[in-house]
Amino acid sequence: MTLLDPTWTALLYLVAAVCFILALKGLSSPRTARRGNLIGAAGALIAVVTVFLSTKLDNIPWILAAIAIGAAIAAPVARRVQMTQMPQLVALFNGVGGGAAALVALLELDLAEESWVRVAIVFTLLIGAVSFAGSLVTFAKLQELMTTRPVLFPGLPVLMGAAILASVGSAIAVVFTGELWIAVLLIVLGLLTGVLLVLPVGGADVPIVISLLNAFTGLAVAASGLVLGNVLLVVAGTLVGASGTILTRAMAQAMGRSVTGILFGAFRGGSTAGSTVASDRPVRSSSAEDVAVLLGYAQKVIIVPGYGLAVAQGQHTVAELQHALEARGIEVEFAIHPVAGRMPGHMNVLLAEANVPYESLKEMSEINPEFKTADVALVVGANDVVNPAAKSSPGSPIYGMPILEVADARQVVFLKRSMRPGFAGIENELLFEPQTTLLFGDAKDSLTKVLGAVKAL
Amino acid sequence: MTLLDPTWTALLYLVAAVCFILALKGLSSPRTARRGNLIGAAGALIAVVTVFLSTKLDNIPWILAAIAIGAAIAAPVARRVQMTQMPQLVALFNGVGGGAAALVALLELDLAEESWVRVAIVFTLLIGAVSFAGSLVTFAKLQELMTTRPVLFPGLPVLMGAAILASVGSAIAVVFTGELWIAVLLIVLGLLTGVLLVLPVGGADVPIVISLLNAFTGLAVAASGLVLGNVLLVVAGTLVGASGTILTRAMAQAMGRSVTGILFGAFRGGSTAGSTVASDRPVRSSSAEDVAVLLGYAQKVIIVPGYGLAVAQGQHTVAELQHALEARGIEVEFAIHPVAGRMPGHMNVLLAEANVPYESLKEMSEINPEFKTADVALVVGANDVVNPAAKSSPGSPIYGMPILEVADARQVVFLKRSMRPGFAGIENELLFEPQTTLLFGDAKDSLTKVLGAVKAL
Amino acid sequence: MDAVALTTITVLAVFVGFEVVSKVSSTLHTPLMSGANAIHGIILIGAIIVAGQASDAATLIVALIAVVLATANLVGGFVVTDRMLEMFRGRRPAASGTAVAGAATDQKKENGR
Amino acid sequence: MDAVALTTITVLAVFVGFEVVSKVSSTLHTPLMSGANAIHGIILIGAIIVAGQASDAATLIVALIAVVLATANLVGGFVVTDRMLEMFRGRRPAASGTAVAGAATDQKKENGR
Ligand SMILES: NC(=O)c1ccc[n+]([C@@H]2O[C@H](COP(=O)([O-])OP(=O)(O)OC[C@H]3O[C@@H](n4cnc5c(N)ncnc54)[C@H](OP(=O)(O)O)[C@@H]3O)[C@@H](O)[C@H]2O)c1
Ligand SMILES: NC(=O)c1ccc[n+]([C@@H]2O[C@H](COP(=O)([O-])OP(=O)(O)OC[C@H]3O[C@@H](n4cnc5c(N)ncnc54)[C@H](OP(=O)(O)O)[C@@H]3O)[C@@H](O)[C@H]2O)c1
Repeated sequence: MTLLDPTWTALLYLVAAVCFILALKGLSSPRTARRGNLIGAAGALIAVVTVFLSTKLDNIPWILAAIAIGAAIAAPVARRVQMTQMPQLVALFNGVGGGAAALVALLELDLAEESWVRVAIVFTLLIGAVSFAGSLVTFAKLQELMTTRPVLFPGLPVLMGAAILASVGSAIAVVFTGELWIAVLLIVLGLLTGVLLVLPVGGADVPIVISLLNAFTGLAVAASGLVLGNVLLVVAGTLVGASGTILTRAMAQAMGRSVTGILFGAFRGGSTAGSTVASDRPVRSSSAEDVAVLLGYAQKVIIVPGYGLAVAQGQHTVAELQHALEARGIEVEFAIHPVAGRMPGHMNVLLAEANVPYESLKEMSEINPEFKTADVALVVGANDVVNPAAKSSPGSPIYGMPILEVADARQVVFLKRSMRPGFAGIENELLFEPQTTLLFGDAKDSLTKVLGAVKAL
Repeated sequence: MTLLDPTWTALLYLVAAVCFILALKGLSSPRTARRGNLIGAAGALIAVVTVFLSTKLDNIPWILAAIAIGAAIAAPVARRVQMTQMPQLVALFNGVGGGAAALVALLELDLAEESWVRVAIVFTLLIGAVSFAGSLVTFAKLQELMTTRPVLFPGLPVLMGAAILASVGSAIAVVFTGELWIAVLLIVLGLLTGVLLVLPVGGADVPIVISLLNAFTGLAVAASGLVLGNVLLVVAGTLVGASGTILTRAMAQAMGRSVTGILFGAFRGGSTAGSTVASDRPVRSSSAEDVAVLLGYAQKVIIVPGYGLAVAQGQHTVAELQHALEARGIEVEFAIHPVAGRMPGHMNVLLAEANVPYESLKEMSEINPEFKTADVALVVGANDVVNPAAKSSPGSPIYGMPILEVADARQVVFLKRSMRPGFAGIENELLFEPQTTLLFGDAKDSLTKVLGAVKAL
Repeated sequence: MDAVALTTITVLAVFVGFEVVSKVSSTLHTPLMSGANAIHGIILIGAIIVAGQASDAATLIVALIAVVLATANLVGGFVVTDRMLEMFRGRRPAASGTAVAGAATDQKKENGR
Repeated sequence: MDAVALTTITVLAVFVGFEVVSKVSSTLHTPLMSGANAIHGIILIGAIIVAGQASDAATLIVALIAVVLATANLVGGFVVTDRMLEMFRGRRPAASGTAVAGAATDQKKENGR
């Protein structure tokens, strides 16, 4: 007693798939991104309505209740989360998606007779479990429930190898026997593999790992679609898998990393040397008034926002500072490093929120030649993205990452709270250079003081 | 007795389809274009071998002979054709493809029982025939077997309307009756429609029409694929249909036209005023030596190549002129209008052939601001693409087309044979401006003389 | 739908996925990741189907957990993406300050060379 | 293969077609058109199939004409495209003259403003 015949069902699923394609397409350009996301949501709605109208379902009240619970948990969290905590939320959502795919695959095992179906099932089980556990660890790292540093212990490679071998073994066993308990074992092994995979990844590389797990989950969903013979799941999952792969590569490139390097311990060599300990070498620090004078009598100021600005919620203040300086006829631009902050694009989002005009936000390649002609580079809560060690010391954990050439500016002013290093845990030699001045304090407080002093000039 | 089972066949067809996708992808970027084309050819080869190995075929010797004949005709022509005649050859190849699709559809009619199959068949018949006839007329126009001007006669709209109505009527009849003779009638009506569709199109817009017919043929092939249940034809045809549509729009944009405007007589108003009659208003003409002095003592020269350069095969001479001038320390750039010549990209191909470095070839948007600072703009066999009427006289047939702002240069030199207008058949006011000098003669001869004189300076 | 058709569809979807995001600017990396993340929440469809066919309590419970997780992925994903993108909205049209900056940019170019 | 699968494949192919050429520069318009043109010569497959199933002479003749035409499209299309593209090949790496031109370009920018 279904309302929709198979042809209509297929067409509606196709419409939903097209919505997803349009969503990804829209999300690739700033002007259409929001509409794209809404189109994606509409596609999801169409698909869910279609499944209810086209499939003979028992337990409908239970299902509706479960949907209500899921939505009731996720929507408020998603709506209230702070900008700085977005990445871990995305990781979390990705993880639960992977978990769902694994559970669905587990239940499909009963129905699977052909062996290629079982192959798809074990694939989903394994990938879903890896994605679930990996994403949770990622979440823990980003939420600082655990250390953000690479976790390495002797025997990790051996354990990892054993977990992978055991996974493959039980996957093969499931394909041949179809036993439920082996499938459960496979999930457990997948969870273990996921944890081991992400533990050694340095916190700085975590978003790349989220993106990779995201692509993985997409593939798990596609495999699930093959099992259920559901074209929508196949298309949507494949789309996410393919675009996620491209995205992961693009992100890694922006951070000057290779994906394999990240997974197999690019940070292994150097980053254990990293620390959170404050340096006690002497630096030049100054008052907000001094900084205001520097800025107020410059011709050209480039502001480099970083993670600290996000934490301090100083985006509105920095925008006001821009106005105040521009009112004095000073040219002010923002230099946006692709990985400044804790997620790619973090700074653009943040500054767009504060209504900084899009034209003032310059990408790295565009702004780098301009530092030479800048009087002041004002570094607000950024550290790694301006650290010359990325260019000069091959042993450093951030070696190879393209950086903003702040050192080229006539004067460099850092707003930060202490001499503690940034995310990668390495000292920044630039802090000790003669042209550098530090203004200690919370970024928002410091900005407010500087702003006041500029207005008083 | 076939060698390949259906699964292998399908996979090989899929490989061929992927080759075609990669071919289009490759063709979108200069670095990979040639390889892309070869991949496409490889895909076609795979597909043809597959069809022989997977289908029970009679008449194989005949088929092989037909293939040999087709290849023996097409390959030498394609290999020997002159650069200036490429567009008509592309039109011709497009036409025969459409014709083939129509014939295939005609023969499939016998096998078609379901009505949706017949719908696909009449679609292919009609589109294939329109594409065939339209392409032939296009060929005739470009090969100058007939006038390149829009052909308009009273009653054309009525005749066109009647042809379309009759086509639709017989298409419906074929769907319901499946009668062969009505299908033949449909082809004839399609041929008529194709001719009527292209006749009123001004020669300048012809490449856009080729591109559109190309997309049409793609759709016809896709429909044919639906009838035969052949995924490769569906994918390849759809790819061509979709990419052809985008390409047609991009071309039309580059020429400042709308596709519907072209098909429904954009040139109707103004272009009948166009003529091939030479003007007899007074102009300033000068000798090759004068031009050589102008060029040889300039600081910056911008060369604007056009159709005349292509006809005169002067590309190597103009490249030599560039060298000679650069050897004197003069900055020389080429301003490439997207529709200069007789096909989009014509000038790039031509100058690339003459080894002009890619970096010297500037696109319109890039070079237009530079004319202001150029001492001499040397217009070699171009006319419409520098005609200010496109900006200033709303009634003109080229009104709205973006042009190269040659008039901004300190001096303008035209190399052309006579006072006859260009493709669009309208006079160029720029020829009569005080800063303009003309050097009459075949472009290659004139360039050779100027080159000699520059070297003698 | 047969395996050949599914394979073809998968291959084409791979190309669409590759192409569609191939030229995204780094500004949009996070929203795009988040949006793609939301899309794979469509596994909800699969979860609903298995829950609707569950005959024993254990299966139903596992399936319902999957429904909850998938819904969280789907709903949360789209909402959080929308929230990120909302911030791109309030963009002022090029203000006077920008014009000044533009002019000064040219000046700087001269200095720089 | 059923109609639903074919429809899905067609829709996906439309997206691939759109996306793949969406950012082509005008330089390559002609080769791209010509390459796409060659690709639809694959109707040759269809022509071969109908020719191979022809039972009477009239059908065979028509089918063979289709084979000839389709082959001409396919072979001629790829050859002519290759010829066009061949000319893009012999590109010299940025020569000294270009460097001069580059420097002069900057100079002109200053003058121009
Ligand atoms: N964008 C991404 O996708 C992403 C994702 C994950 C990781 N990462 C990594 O994160 C780093 C980003 O570089 P970044 O330069 O933006 O940040 P960073 O290197 O982590 O430096 C942040 C700086 O801000 C300061 N700070 C923190 N809170 C502050 C506050 N409330 N007020 C003022 N200053 C404050 C910190 O110094 P004090 O503690 O002394 O104040 C620190 O020096 C890179 O290593 C990147 O690889 C990026
Ligand atoms: N690129 C495309 O896709 C495409 C396709 C079709 C049409 N079109 C149209 O073609 C036109 C292209 O503009 P264009 O400026 O390149 O060409 P044009 O406007 O047709 O002008 C060509 C000029 O070259 C001169 N010329 C011809 N043969 C010559 C020779 N052997 N030596 C010296 N001069 C010679 C002609 O004058 P004389 O006769 O006095 O020598 C004529 O003034 C536009 O109208 C465009 O819309 C373009």
